[in-house]
Amino acid sequence: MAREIGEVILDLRNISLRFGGVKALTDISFDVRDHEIRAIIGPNGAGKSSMLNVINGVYRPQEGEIIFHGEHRRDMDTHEASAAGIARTFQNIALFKGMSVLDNLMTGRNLKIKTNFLQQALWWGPAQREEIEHRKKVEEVIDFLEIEHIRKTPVGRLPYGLQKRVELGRALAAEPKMLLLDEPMAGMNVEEKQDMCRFVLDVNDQFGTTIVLIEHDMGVVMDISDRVVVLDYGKKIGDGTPDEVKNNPEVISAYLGTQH
Amino acid sequence: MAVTPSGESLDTFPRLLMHHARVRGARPAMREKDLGIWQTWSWSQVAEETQAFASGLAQLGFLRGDRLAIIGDNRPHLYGSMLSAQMLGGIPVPMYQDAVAAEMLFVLQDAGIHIAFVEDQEQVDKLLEIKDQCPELLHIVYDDPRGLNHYTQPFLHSFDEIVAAGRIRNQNQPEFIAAEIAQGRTDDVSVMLYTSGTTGKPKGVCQSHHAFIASARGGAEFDGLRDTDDILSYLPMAWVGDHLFSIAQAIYAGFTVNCPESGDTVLTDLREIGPTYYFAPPRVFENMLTQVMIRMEDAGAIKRGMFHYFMDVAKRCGAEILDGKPVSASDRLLYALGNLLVYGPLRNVLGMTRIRVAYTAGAAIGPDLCRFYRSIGINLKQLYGQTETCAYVGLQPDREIKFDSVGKPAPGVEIKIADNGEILVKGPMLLTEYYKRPDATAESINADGYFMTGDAGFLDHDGHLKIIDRAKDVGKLSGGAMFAPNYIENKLKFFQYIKEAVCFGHDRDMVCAFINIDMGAVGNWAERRNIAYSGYTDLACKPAVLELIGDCVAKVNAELAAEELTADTQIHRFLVLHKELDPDDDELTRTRKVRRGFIADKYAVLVEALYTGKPTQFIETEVKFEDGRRGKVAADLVIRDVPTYDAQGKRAA
Amino acid sequence: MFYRETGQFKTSYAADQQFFPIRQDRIGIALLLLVAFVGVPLFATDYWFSAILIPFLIFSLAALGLNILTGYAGQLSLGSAAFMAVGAFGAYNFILRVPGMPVIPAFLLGGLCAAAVGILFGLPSLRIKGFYLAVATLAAQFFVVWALTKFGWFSNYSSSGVITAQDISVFGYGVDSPMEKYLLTLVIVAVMAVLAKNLVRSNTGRSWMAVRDMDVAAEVIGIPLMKTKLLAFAVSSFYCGVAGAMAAYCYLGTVEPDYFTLDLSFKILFMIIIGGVGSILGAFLGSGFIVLLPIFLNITVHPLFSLLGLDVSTAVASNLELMVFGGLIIFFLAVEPHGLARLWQIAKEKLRIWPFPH
Amino acid sequence: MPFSMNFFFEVLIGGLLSGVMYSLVALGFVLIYKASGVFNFAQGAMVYFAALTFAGIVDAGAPLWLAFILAFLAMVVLGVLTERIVLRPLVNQPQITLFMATIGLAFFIEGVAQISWGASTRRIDLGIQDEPIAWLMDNYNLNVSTFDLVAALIAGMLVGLLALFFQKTKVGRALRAVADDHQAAMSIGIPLQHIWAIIWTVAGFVALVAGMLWGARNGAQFALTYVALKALPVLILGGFTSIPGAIVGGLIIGSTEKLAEVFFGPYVGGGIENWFPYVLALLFLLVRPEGLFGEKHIDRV
Repeated sequence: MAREIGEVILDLRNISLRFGGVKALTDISFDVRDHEIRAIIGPNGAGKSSMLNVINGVYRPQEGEIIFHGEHRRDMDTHEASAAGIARTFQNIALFKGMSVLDNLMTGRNLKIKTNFLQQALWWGPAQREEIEHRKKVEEVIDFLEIEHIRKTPVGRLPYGLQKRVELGRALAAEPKMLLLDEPMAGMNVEEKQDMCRFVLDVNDQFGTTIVLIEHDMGVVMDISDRVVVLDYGKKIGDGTPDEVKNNPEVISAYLGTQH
Repeated sequence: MAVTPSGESLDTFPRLLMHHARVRGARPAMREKDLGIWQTWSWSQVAEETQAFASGLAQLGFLRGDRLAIIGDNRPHLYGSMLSAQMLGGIPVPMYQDAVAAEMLFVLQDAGIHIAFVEDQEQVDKLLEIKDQCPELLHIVYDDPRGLNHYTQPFLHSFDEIVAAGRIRNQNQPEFIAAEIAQGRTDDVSVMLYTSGTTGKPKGVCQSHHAFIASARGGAEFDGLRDTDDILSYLPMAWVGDHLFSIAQAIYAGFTVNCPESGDTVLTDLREIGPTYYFAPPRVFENMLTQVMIRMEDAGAIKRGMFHYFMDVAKRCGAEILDGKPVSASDRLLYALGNLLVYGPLRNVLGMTRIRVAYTAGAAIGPDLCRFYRSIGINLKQLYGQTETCAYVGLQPDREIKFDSVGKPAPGVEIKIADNGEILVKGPMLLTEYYKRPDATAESINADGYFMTGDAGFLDHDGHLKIIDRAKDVGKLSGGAMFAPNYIENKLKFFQYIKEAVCFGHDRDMVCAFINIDMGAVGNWAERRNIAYSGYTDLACKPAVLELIGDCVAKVNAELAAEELTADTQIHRFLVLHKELDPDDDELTRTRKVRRGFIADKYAVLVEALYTGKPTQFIETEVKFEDGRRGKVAADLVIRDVPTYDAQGKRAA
Repeated sequence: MFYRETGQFKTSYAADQQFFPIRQDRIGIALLLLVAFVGVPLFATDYWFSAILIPFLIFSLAALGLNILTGYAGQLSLGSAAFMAVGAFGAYNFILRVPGMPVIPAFLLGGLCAAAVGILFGLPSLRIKGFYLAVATLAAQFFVVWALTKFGWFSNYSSSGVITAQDISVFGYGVDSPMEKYLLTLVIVAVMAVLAKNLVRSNTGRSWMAVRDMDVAAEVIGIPLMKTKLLAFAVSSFYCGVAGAMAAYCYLGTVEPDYFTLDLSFKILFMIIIGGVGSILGAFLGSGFIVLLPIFLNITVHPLFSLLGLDVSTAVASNLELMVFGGLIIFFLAVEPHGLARLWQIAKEKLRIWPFPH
Repeated sequence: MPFSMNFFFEVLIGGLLSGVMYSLVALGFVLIYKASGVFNFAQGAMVYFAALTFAGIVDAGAPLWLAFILAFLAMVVLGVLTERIVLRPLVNQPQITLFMATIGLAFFIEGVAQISWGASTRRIDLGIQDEPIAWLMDNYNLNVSTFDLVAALIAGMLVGLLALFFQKTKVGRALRAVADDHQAAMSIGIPLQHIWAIIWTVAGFVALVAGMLWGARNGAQFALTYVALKALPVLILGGFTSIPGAIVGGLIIGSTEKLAEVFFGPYVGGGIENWFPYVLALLFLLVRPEGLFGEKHIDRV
């Protein structure tokens, strides 16, 4: 049973983003289809992270239009994005350092919590039932990512590779429809990378999650992604299947650093 | 034989199970650490689920007398499936889960497996790899569906699917399973366990319900096992010991079987569950002691001093107190204090607080090791048996512990020593036959109905059985002295720094040895001395390490010298091997016994060097890595001479 | 050493998530409660109740409130005393002006008034962080005390601005003696500590900590920053408010707005720094420490100085106290930023793996 | 009260002049904040300590110049000790932790000051008349004190001196480098610890001047520590890292609080200058969190 890539669910049109006078993104258009793995690549400072930040509303572009599930909008809002099932990880791990792995993952489910703080203060009753129900879901994520042994460890004490995995776990705990991964394999050794690749593919495969990822390791990108968009200095210079992108002269020159 | 009020005798495992479901249906039968908590199955749940799975299996075409292959880690569903197979009059065939596909092939073919129940994707993949060579294998059922949802083979089924089908069938035919159970006879084969076989192809040992129930009853009554007991099941299900403890005794006595979360978490899970009944091979106890000593090395001076002081107290009187022997009041007081400060907490961190009975078997355990555990209040005992005897021949009775014996003959077991020293046994626990191997069956049971264990030993004047070695391994030095390599190897392995040892000497003029250092203990030792090393091979070649091991060997020599029988078999020369002996390289059996003959052939050049007096020898060996890749390990090994002693303990050479 | 956890396994999430998952802790806390509810009333003197136990409990509650805001939600506040003042004057006016107002609801209403003020001054937290926020809470500190002083209505036009707590009774029983006041305080503090613990172990607490640890990430996973921060301000101020009301009714008897100075706010801040930021236990440890320290200094410094032939004036003693407080704060921040609670936690970890060192 | 332009100006000028004093205290904050990222809550305690020390030495019979030098030496010792005992163990801690540490430091210094010199108010006489300037009084009917004007001039000179120090001296340039980038500063070969010690000493000097002036005006008393609290809104207005910001902020706070007190206070019972600056700062924060002269900070994720 092969994975079926569906319709376009996210369409970014002519996005431009500036910080003061600095142009981070210039007139970028690209789309994401349901269930696909979409990679964003490009040299450092190409605007890849900014792109993700535009998708989930951390940054608001000055120009352009975002069409999400057929709905036209000027920009996204972080809260709307998370409510619409967009979860993400960050380039520099953004875990909650003072909390355990379990609690970090539980925060991923905050949008699904129905009890209010008064019920939670009383605990026994609805809040406890809800807590247990979400704990079960989170335990499944823990099982999926094979991090049982660190369940109750404060994340600050974990090595880098495991922190990355926990951060993915926090995103997965939200049962996202779309997952934005900002360099999920950066700084990992070969074995950790293999594990992470397997998890990304499994997430995509088992839960049908659409994945947009930024990655530097070309081998990984070419192996796992369905389509690749290439950015350079905030501009889009290539878009297509891994093979198409690999043979795109502009992409080659950007990567080899030759003059335009 | 126990009989239910309705007059039904409890002479098969399915009948025992149904009995527990009736009598203690709500009590926990099995637990498994999964998703962060100990998921629990009560006896009635287990009965219901195993019946459903049995019906599902029947639906797949599983017939009376069929063999069900079971491959995976210790999981409740896998244990349950044994009972499901037995309900239908079938025979579960648990297999070693860490075997590679090619190794599984033989058993699958030999046992004529139609249906295999496996744990997960990893095992499914292995079976798919060899399925073409097993035309009889018709169905594969898996427990954990993870990663398998794209497998489209029609012969693959999930556990849930089979159970669901079975439930429907049980609703439609409520009497089906009961009728099947009623058809079972106590002499039916209840399980087939393949002996790992130190030589030749594995043989399927057929054991009847009667044999295992008799063994279980004997053991349970001997140690007073109750339904409130807990056991942690983490040893391979294909091993007879696990079958005796986790299936036969558990189903007989009705206690709870606890399955760890994974192989990596056994120690954590041990601490959590705190079993009351525990089994581990000697190497586990050895590793645990090594860890204790290593961890205490890092403690502050005061705490370390306190620890050693009270360990000395324990050494002096701990085992005696456990055995109820007379001990002076002051020692009792000190021991009580030590119990508060050291032994109690130590048992706690080891997860052994609740242990009433702990057993070890599979290899000889060093007397000091045994004494250590007993002295801190853990009732560690030895037992002796083989796959062919349901792991049930000799048991150490409480309060009658001799560290160098494997106990007295178990209830119902008759022991005789043959003229050549071989131990012969007779009793209800004997195997029915070797599967499809009448020749081997005939060879192993003599005309009087005794099973020939292949071990050499003797009964002492108190009736305790003492094992010397494998009967065929007991050799002679060319000078005529008896040479029991295992005996010497075990002495060597008692040192925390030595993980494995292989001794040579049969038909030669002296004893020489290969040593494997213990990476954890020696590594730690090296680090504390600022000796840098890059890996096992590097560490093994360090002169300081050789010095360290040399001291250990010399101490063994001193011990050997003290006994008349062994004084001539002191170790003259040894070397530290450049790689760890590994079951994957066929150097050890799956139960981690050394294959001495194989090793002697493989490293003939090293043996040669030992006996020709060469100071060093170059060696290169191919190894298999965990991921299946192959590589080479090479080193220039230094061979060292060791001082030997005369009977007075004076240095002889 | 005394933690023997072997065999304490959990077969349900409810058991895994309970207050004290370790049996020895449950026994310990049960003993502690037994001592607090039965042992202490049997043996303590009035001096112990009025000078040590009641203020200890009340400051614990205030510290708990501040710890919710600062320790859990990461919002620094220098205005705890102001919220206590609102609670005290709020409860006073409810009892004064609503005929038949029972005392516990009055405390709670006082707390709610404080919560409302807390939300108001917490509003800037949506745009500013760290010590910028300290300014907002300083504003609350000065404004509230000023308003309570300047507007006579709050103190029922008492000429000196001092209010005298009315006699109180709970379910018809008069609460007059120090022991009765102690028991009332103990019940309220115990219940509120339980509620606080429940909050911090559920989604509310996790959201607070998420905002504290990394607000951008918290926002991205859907935690509403505004609601979360304001809730922290509200709950925190509520706790401080109830503590203030109890300070007026169970501890001081008569209060004026100037009791709730910036110094009191600092004192509460010190409690959580010394006791442990982000820990319920820390609030109690810190409060105990700060309540007992002056007493300890008093009984140690005087003999020490008279031994040296020096006479210690009260002024010197109080300055010594200032220095010790200041020094301890720096010491704890440098050496153990998580305070006594962390020291206890470390000790407990050690005991759990005894005799092993790690 | 009838609104009189003249009175308004009088209040304004009075406010501006006391604003200069706020600026002076705020300056100490800015120096330390720029160099070490520490928000030094103890600045007020330092002012108090400096004033009390100066007054104490003068009272003991020393001439003003000697008292000034001795008090300055005391501030140097205080600065160096602070660097050693407080800052160094706390290096790399979050700002908020450092902030709380300086609260502890403030308590400690206050305790030391009062144990050393007693808690009673000491008068400081710098020999400057606190009388209205006759010329302004005569020609414009404005009541402006000579003392305030002189104090303002001294404060202005101090700011000028600091500017020179930062621009022209090697140490000053190093200090600016530290403010911009700790790594860069270390690479030019100046130990960070030395720089911190110097900065704390400079801040101590500023505190001494402020303490002398405030003390001469109102006496060296505990209330001086609260002056430091006023510096907080000043900094919020001016921006935490800007010396001109501290000046302008001080002037704004000084003048508006006086104006508010005089023209608005009576309607609500007076005493509003206690909280008015904070509320003003708070409102300002909501509009422009980075302050008038501060740098806008963008969170990068």
